[in-house]
Amino acid sequence: MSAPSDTVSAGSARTTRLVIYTLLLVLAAIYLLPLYVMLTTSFKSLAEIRGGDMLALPRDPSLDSWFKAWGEACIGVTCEGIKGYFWNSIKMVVPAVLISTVLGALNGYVLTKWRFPGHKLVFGLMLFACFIPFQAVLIPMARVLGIFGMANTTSGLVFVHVVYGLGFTTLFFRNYYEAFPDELIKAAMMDGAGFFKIFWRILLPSSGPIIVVTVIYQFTNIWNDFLFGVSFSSGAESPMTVALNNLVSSSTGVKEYNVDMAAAVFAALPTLFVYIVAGRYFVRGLMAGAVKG
Amino acid sequence: MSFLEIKNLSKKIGNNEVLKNINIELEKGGFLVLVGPSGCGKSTLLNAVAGLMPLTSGEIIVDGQVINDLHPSKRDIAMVFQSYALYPNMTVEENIGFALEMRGVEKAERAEAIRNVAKVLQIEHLLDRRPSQLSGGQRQRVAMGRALVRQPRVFLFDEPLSNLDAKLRVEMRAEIKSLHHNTDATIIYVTHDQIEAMTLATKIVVLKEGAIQQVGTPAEIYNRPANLFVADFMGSPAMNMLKGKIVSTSGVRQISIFDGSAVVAIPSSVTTDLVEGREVILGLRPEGITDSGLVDPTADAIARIDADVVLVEPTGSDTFVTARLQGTTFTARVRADVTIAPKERFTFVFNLDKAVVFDPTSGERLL
Amino acid sequence: MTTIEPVPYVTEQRSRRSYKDRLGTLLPKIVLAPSFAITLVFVYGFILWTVYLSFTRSRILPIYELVGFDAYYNLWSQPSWYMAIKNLAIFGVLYISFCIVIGLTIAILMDQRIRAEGVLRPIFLYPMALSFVVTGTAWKWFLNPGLGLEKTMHNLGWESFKFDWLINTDMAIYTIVIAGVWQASGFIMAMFLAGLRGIDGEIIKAAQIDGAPTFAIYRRIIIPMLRPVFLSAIIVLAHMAIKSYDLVIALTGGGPGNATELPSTFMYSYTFTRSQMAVGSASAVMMLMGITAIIVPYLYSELREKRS
Amino acid sequence: MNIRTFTKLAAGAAVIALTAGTAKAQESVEVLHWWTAGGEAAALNVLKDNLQKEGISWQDMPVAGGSGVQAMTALRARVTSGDPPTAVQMLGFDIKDWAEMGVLGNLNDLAAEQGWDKVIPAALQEFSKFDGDWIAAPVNVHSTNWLWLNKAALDKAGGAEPKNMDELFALLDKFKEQGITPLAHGGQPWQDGTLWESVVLSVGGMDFYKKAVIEADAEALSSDTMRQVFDDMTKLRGYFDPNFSGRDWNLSTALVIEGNAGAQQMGDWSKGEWLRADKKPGTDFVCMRFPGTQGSVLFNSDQFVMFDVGDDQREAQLKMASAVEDPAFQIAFNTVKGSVPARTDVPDTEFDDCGKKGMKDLAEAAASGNLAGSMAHGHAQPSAVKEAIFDVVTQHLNGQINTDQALERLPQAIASAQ
Repeated sequence: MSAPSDTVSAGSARTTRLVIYTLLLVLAAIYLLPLYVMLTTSFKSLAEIRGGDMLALPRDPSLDSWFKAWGEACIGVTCEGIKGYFWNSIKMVVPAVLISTVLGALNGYVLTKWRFPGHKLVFGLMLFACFIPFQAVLIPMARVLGIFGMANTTSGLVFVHVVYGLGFTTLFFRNYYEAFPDELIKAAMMDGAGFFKIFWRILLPSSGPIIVVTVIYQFTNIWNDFLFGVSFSSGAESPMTVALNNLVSSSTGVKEYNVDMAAAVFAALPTLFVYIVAGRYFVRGLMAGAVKG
Repeated sequence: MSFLEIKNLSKKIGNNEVLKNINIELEKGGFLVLVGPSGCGKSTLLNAVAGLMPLTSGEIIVDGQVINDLHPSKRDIAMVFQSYALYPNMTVEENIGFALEMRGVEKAERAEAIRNVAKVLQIEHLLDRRPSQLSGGQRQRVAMGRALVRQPRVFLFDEPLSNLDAKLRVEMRAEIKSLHHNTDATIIYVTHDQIEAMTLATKIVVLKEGAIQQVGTPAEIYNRPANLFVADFMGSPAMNMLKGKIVSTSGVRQISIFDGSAVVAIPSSVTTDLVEGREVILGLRPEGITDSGLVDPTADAIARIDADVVLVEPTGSDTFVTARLQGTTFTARVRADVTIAPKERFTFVFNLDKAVVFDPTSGERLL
Repeated sequence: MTTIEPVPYVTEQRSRRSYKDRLGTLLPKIVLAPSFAITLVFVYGFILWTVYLSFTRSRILPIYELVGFDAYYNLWSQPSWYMAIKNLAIFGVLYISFCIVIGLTIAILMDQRIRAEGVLRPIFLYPMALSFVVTGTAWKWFLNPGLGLEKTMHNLGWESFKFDWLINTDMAIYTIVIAGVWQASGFIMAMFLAGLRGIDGEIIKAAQIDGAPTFAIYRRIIIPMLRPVFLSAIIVLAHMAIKSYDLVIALTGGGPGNATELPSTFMYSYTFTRSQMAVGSASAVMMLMGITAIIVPYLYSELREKRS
Repeated sequence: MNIRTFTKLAAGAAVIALTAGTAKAQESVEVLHWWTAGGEAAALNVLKDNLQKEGISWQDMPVAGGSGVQAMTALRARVTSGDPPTAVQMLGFDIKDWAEMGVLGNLNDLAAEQGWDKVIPAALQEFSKFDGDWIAAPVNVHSTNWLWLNKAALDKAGGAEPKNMDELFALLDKFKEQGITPLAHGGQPWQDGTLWESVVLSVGGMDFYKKAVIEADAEALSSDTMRQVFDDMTKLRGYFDPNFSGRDWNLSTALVIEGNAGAQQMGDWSKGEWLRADKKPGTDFVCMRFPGTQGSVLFNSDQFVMFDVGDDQREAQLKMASAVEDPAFQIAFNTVKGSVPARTDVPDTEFDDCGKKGMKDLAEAAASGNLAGSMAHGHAQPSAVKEAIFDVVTQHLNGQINTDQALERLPQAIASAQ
């Protein structure tokens, strides 16, 4: 939609623009505040944090706390920073996102283009899975992981995230493919393409926007997860969020806010990166079907 | 025996019978047009032939082979869709070649076939483009190319021209016709546009609510519609339906119309004995009602009737006039240069050679 | 366009059909089956398991001996459970309405052909990218009267400024609302923005020609057209509100006192720290019933609508 | 995204998923704990180093937060999945709960060989043994009824250690006059509970504590003595700084260390923070029993509970248990941590004044029958009851309910949790 342009006089139009920009900038500043505090604090020295103003820029910016958070800070009895946990998270997030996205795409494909009696019920049941409070499944999940021999492993964690991500990925792809013309599927079928060929050659290449939305959504959710991480992983294999929580609590008598903040920024970097780089496609993807309307 | 045969075909969706006992035959090289209002089941029938929709009962036979249970891709049938259904992620070349690729045709052979088709359709310069970069008419050609390249036994067209503007539609219509002429392909074509049906078909099937109303050549359908529905549906402006009653004037039976304001001869298309007092409907196409300068000199039976002009619509070549008499309106087609204006009284000439008569209760044409 | 559902392979079973064809017919179901089976076991199986546990006397670990409704009696006799429900009501209503109002406002502002949209959009969206495990420290600090905003204002010379909601038992729940709205409103903004971009421009033009001022166009035409987005947004927010956990733990840990207890934190603490797993399960069942009451009618209407 | 790269990524991802998380050393112990604060982690490092000298690698499984709240969740998940850690830091009644589930190992042979029965106090054995079997290796004995004072602030206020609640209030008033926070407190339920039990002990004495807290006697719980306790709690609340809510204990300690606050009521682990800040007992800070509780000790004991692990890990587990009870380790650990050894046969020469006082108090209290388990640290009631008490105490301290309501609710809450 193109916004209605004001047809009033030029002067009043300029005032309107001014108000709009001012409002947006003020709101943006408020939204940025926590990130700003995290960033500036991470560049400050402890003395400056204690004495100074939370909102002030660092007087003498230093990267020390960043190095410390990455490679030296103590978590429990080991003092190797958070770098190992960073890779743990990557090892968990990448397969979990890929698997859940691929499965979601296939499910969405079946539920829209290869319908069978009861497909709505199946979809409804899968969708409801999005809404289950995860605290309720910890214990039985632990048991199941134990039976599968996946307890306390990264693959177990990947499995858990795939299981509870399926509802969302299926929803996204289902809504997107719902709007994909059936005639294309018919045409491909008459051209001799089979089930997987149609998916691979016709649907998937056109699924860019929804893949972006799904990947962003899954990536942020899994990267940020704490509950499953703390329950189904341990020690050196913990994901980033668990390590960050330990680090922040692993304070000596003096809370090293700057190191905590630097570590928090490290933990936030991948998701921030994903949102900033792909944010434009996110809205586009939402338009393309993740949101109706 | 016919090349394509549809026998006792029925289709139910839930409790709703969308196709009722359809029987159609088509010779090789024939051009069958399925026509009817939306929701009449014509697209369903096409999908059934294509194999995109399972049948409830009946058989579809192509060249002596029952194809009911074959997968769409194995029926050797190609289809052009209303939306063209071009694969958005593929180039024109890939779109046309996709079916061949799926059949495992060699790359070189494929390229050769694509080039030939592109030449026929004059889209050689578009081969590297993607569908989004094409105009509507170009897309249409690509969609046809995709069907042509397979050299199938039967082509199916699902309202292929409905998304084009008026001028392009006429052009493409002509092109499809010449394509049919040149390739001698067997075609089933769905449309709701009766002009397309008339111009293209060797055989027209008129459908209504899942049942066949009439099968025939375009001329048969137009001139001798089987019932009120067909008569009303085919032709534009629609056929005039005038309520009439059989009267006897000095021993000769005639039809009194316009509430008795006019009495005309019983058309020659009717051989049934019509008893006096019977109610009928007299059907006469607009071109059967003209000004006196346009009277067919060979006509056997004509009648001159004065009526009030309500509306005048010049089309350039002719002028359509709506007139009213005794509360009944009708449309006439007069010469473009006749001076005529609303609110005037004008003398219309009714050519009863072209008229047909229907039974008002059953709607069937009286023979 | 006709709305024929593609049923690609002939469904009637005939002996002529090859094994391969039959496999072809089953293939879509085979592809869907693992996901569906996983859902049945890991969602519905676990829900049943939780329901079962709520009728036992499970404490530190599950005990599978049924004792009836004891856990439910216990649950509904806990003052902090009522507190949790009351807090959820306050939090839910404020969280959903503020997110929608703020999200819609920003979306409308952003839709005025803003030059720096590419810069502003990620700014509003980024809170969604960060978990409260990450931002919790900053938030706690920011809200802490002795360290954060209050101190900053005092430093700036506004001595009478008071912002101690975090430690005020009556106001603490509102700090949870603030942080929650900060996190989710950007996402809601994106949903509305997508909705606004999807509205046919001709309708707006028509309204302008009719002489409607911009404000009236939004109020009378555009916002009513966003109805489906409102519905989606409410559903998304409602389920996030019910599931909110990290938020509370990071900011207040449920305190001060139990002033910010929510059903999710209540359930977690009874199941895991208080070794009253049966009571925890009972509260989980209550939560699930609440979610069902919201979601199922929505799902039903959503999936029904498409048929017509 | 290009399809080919997508396939490659997916395949790569699958490989990563399959190969990850299979590395596990042969001789190793996995230890779940929440000792992540500086002093605690330093103390634990002693054990880690000792074990490493014996060739046993230490897999650290720290789960920080709220005195083991998250840790217990992680533990449940691990035990349920059938893959428990080797040893878990645990307190009091939690040990009994887990022992009842039949998931713990057996240390009888080792205990018999090393004569644990003789050197570990009976009050600890109460928790280290279940049905007569040794299941846990106690690391230390903490006591919770301590008050920590900044020496400089105390001297400025006259230098006299308060002997009862009234003197404490007087001292806190003086701190207030000095412009510092009188009482550094962290508003978390367990800290509120720690403060409360000290006040109960101070106001009512050991017999009242045993009656009200350990026996949960309804009459005692709503008695006038208890009313006094809650009134005193309200008074103490007036001496907190505005930022106390949710603050970790060690940050409150830091306030006292830096002289921004005068005193903190906290267990003896608080000393670890003082020592790490290079402060000396007697010169920089004063450790004393909470006013009015001299002679009584509320204890809690960190124990490493040994889970029933496979035979391949069994040997390392026993070695760890043995290392925990090694007197040298007991000294090294407890001098850093601030607690006193779990063994009675360890000399106090290595300990500082506070440590010596702690050991002496403990021995005396044990002899006179004035030794009781700490409620706030799970040595007086199971966790359900403990949390129920916390609910009332913390809501009262935060002003959500008044004293009348607290007295009414306390017995109810305990009853419904039992």
